[in-house]
Amino acid sequence: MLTAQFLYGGAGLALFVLGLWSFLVHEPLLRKIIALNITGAGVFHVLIAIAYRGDAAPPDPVPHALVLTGIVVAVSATALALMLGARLQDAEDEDRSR
Amino acid sequence: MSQSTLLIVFDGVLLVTLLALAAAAVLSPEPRRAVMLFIAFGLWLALIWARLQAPDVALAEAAIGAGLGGALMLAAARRAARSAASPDRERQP
Amino acid sequence: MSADPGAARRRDLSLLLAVLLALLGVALTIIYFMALQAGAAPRLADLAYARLPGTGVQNPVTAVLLNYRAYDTLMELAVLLAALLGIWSLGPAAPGFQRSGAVLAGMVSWIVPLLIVTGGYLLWVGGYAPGGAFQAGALLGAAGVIVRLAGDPRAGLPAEAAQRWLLVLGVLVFTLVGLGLMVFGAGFLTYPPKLAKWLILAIEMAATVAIAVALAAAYVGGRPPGPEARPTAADEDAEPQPPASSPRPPVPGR
Amino acid sequence: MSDPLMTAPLVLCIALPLLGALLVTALPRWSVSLGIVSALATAGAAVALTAAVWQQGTLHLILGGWDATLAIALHADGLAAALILMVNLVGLGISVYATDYFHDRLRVGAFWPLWLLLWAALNGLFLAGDLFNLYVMLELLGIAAAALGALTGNRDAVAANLRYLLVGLLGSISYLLGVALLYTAHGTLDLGLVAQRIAAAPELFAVDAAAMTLMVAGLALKAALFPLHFWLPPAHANAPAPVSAALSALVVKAAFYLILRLWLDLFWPITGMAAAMLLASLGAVAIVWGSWRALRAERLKLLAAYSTVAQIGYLFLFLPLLTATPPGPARDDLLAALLLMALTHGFAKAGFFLAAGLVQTHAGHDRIDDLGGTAQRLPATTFAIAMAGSALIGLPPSGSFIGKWLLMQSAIATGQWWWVVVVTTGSLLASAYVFRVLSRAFGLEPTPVRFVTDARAEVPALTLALVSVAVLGLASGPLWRLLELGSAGGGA
Repeated sequence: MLTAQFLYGGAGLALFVLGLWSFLVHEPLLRKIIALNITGAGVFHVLIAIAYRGDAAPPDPVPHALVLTGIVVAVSATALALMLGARLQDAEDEDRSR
Repeated sequence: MSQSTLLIVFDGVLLVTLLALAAAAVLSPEPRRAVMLFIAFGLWLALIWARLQAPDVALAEAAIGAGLGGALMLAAARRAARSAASPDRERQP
Repeated sequence: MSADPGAARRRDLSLLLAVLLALLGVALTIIYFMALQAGAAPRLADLAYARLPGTGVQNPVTAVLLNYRAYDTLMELAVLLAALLGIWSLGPAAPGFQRSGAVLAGMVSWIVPLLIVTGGYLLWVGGYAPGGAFQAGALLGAAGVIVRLAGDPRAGLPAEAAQRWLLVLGVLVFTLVGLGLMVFGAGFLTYPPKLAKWLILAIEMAATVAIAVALAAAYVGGRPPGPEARPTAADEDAEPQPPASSPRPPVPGR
Repeated sequence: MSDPLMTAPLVLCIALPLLGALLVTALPRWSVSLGIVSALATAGAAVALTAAVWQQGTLHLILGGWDATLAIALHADGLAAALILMVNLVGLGISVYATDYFHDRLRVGAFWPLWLLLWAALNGLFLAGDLFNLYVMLELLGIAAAALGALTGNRDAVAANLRYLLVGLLGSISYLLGVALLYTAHGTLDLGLVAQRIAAAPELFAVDAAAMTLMVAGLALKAALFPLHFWLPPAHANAPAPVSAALSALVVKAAFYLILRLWLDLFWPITGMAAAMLLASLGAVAIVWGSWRALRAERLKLLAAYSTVAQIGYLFLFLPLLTATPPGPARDDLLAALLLMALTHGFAKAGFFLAAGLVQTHAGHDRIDDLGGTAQRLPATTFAIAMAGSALIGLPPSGSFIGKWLLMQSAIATGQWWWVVVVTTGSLLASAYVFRVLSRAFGLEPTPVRFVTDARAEVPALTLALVSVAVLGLASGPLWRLLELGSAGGGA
């Protein structure tokens, strides 16, 4: 059980670092948003990993609920960021055609 | 003993695939492709969470994270492609 | 052009960052291992199961979401609302897509009802099996997305005035239940065990509707398309709309 | 333990603005009147909360009636109560000002619900006693703030606030990873309980320190601590004036408050001089750099935004002093001074931004070099700018004068004399940038003298500025009592 927790949690941390790197080095908005989502997914993965208590014991429901909350928050932020990006693109297109 | 080793190999394959999908999504410069890979990543993540006995979260991730998040990103990728294709994209000198 | 010194420097920088972040990853993994061995397990798991009979639901995740930590869920619905209001503040939605072909339309006619039925099922079983308001709301929202893809710019949502009420329904019912319990002396969001099941179900139903509408409206991507979104008619932005005669009212381009 | 009547303000401070936000969303035609009613009700709840803390000491409420470790707690001590009072009074001022600022119906309809949600998030953040609940509040705050900042819809505002949103999200994710580590090691999310377990398990120092680094780094990004401040000036300078006031005076301060809360209440056993010195050094650079950029700014609102970078820097200077000062009257003075600086800046910066918005509305621009004649046209507004400016400099009798005085006293007493040099430099630069504005505003220009009175907008700006100078400076005594009642530092 500890092995599985460590293995899956470690993968979550790898996702966190990977997303962070991509967020810092890639300029386009869509890539930054994908990077942030992967960073967040890494943290969620850590939480799901520590909730796992082997196949015999029921998992800890508290981290599960936290991740559910986190998923909704992440998609809300993604939607707003994408729409701000679209508005920005419109403004830039207008500037260019002027 | 051998069964638990098998399980660890199984877990390892699941996780390596997950990381590969994430890396591919992050490294793809083409927006549409990146989003597709991100959706695949989200669905794979849901699969792993189901394996970790988190079916509630797996459902939510598949439907909200990968599904609706992916749909929103696809729409954005389409917009970006349209804007890049429009003729007045060229900058005036 | 390919030997651009700026590009080379950026590549060097991203490599350097990759090395530094890899080190961070290793450090975090070691720390995480130490945290795992701290002996905090079973953390809150046993307590969460021990208190489950008094929560009004049998699914432990639903119990955490709507009872132990209901306040988090309330504020999370507020986050979703804030994001959608932010999207609306950026202007009217872009026009929808062209009307779909027969294949997509045919698909819509069976996939949308299927999503709605599955959503309702997930909401109902959420009390004792995997599922609940979020999953159900997401499926209903997805139905809206498909309807919009099939050509309805409103994603099957009602006119703006009704949409606004549906959007706030989740947080509104949640807050009013919480405050009502406080007025009757139980304390904010403190359900009496006998009523817990029904109060949670009421909150979940309202939340499902609000989540579905918010997600579908977020996909529409702007203030609801319709006469009220036209800048010249800005003064009537809250007029209750009669049901739109045409499913695709003209939408001004920005 | 908790009398429901006494703890009701804890809930109402969050529930009332939330309900208000729902009503203005559903009934956009009534948004102004509903919004003002909600603002008054919320401010009333905040006053009641402060009064309750004043009478009873720390308030603590466990929601849901479950075990403390399983449920979420609301918590208000003297520090939180004082800040809540400031936030809500400033919020009320911003609300009154906003009734006169937005005229376009669509914009009015967009402003009010987001503003009330932001307000609910602020109050929720100050009152939260749970690590994960704080994450939700941070996200609500960040999303509402970015959406409000982009309200003008122009390109610069959208670009700056998109960046603000992304940076804020990154900060929250970093914070959340810290929370995940703490939950892994300590098995609960309640702030007070985690604090006890951190104090009881010194062998987990590495884990706690890593969690602290992740959380404080994420929050420093949101508090715009140098060099993580890059997003702030464009985002705050391009937002509509009432929003700029809220962002600069309140939102940034909420992130700082959280750092302080974690520092004093959660990680106190493991914080060391090295970490405190690092944060304070960044604060010191922020003071000098922010003030310098403010001096060079061409626009009034950009000046105010850079000034915020500097003023946040002052707050970080207190960390090593608090670390070096043993509990006792000297430490109480230091905490009160910190609070006084935070409160003064809240009132003064809000007043400054509101006044700057008036200048911009009436002159059509906010270029500092072309402000000539403002003093003749907008005497009350110019007076508000002068008052707020003197509080930013730290002239007597403003609250920040006392705050800076106590800060320097403590720096000398603890042998950290170099902070005195930083504070002096910062104050000199601040007087330079404030007097630069005033000298332009009072400059006689051949503009036709038109006397503008605009009470609904001018009164809030003037009142907030006056509070920062007169009320906080001359009547700061109650702060000490509030802090004694629910003293922060090293335990519940």
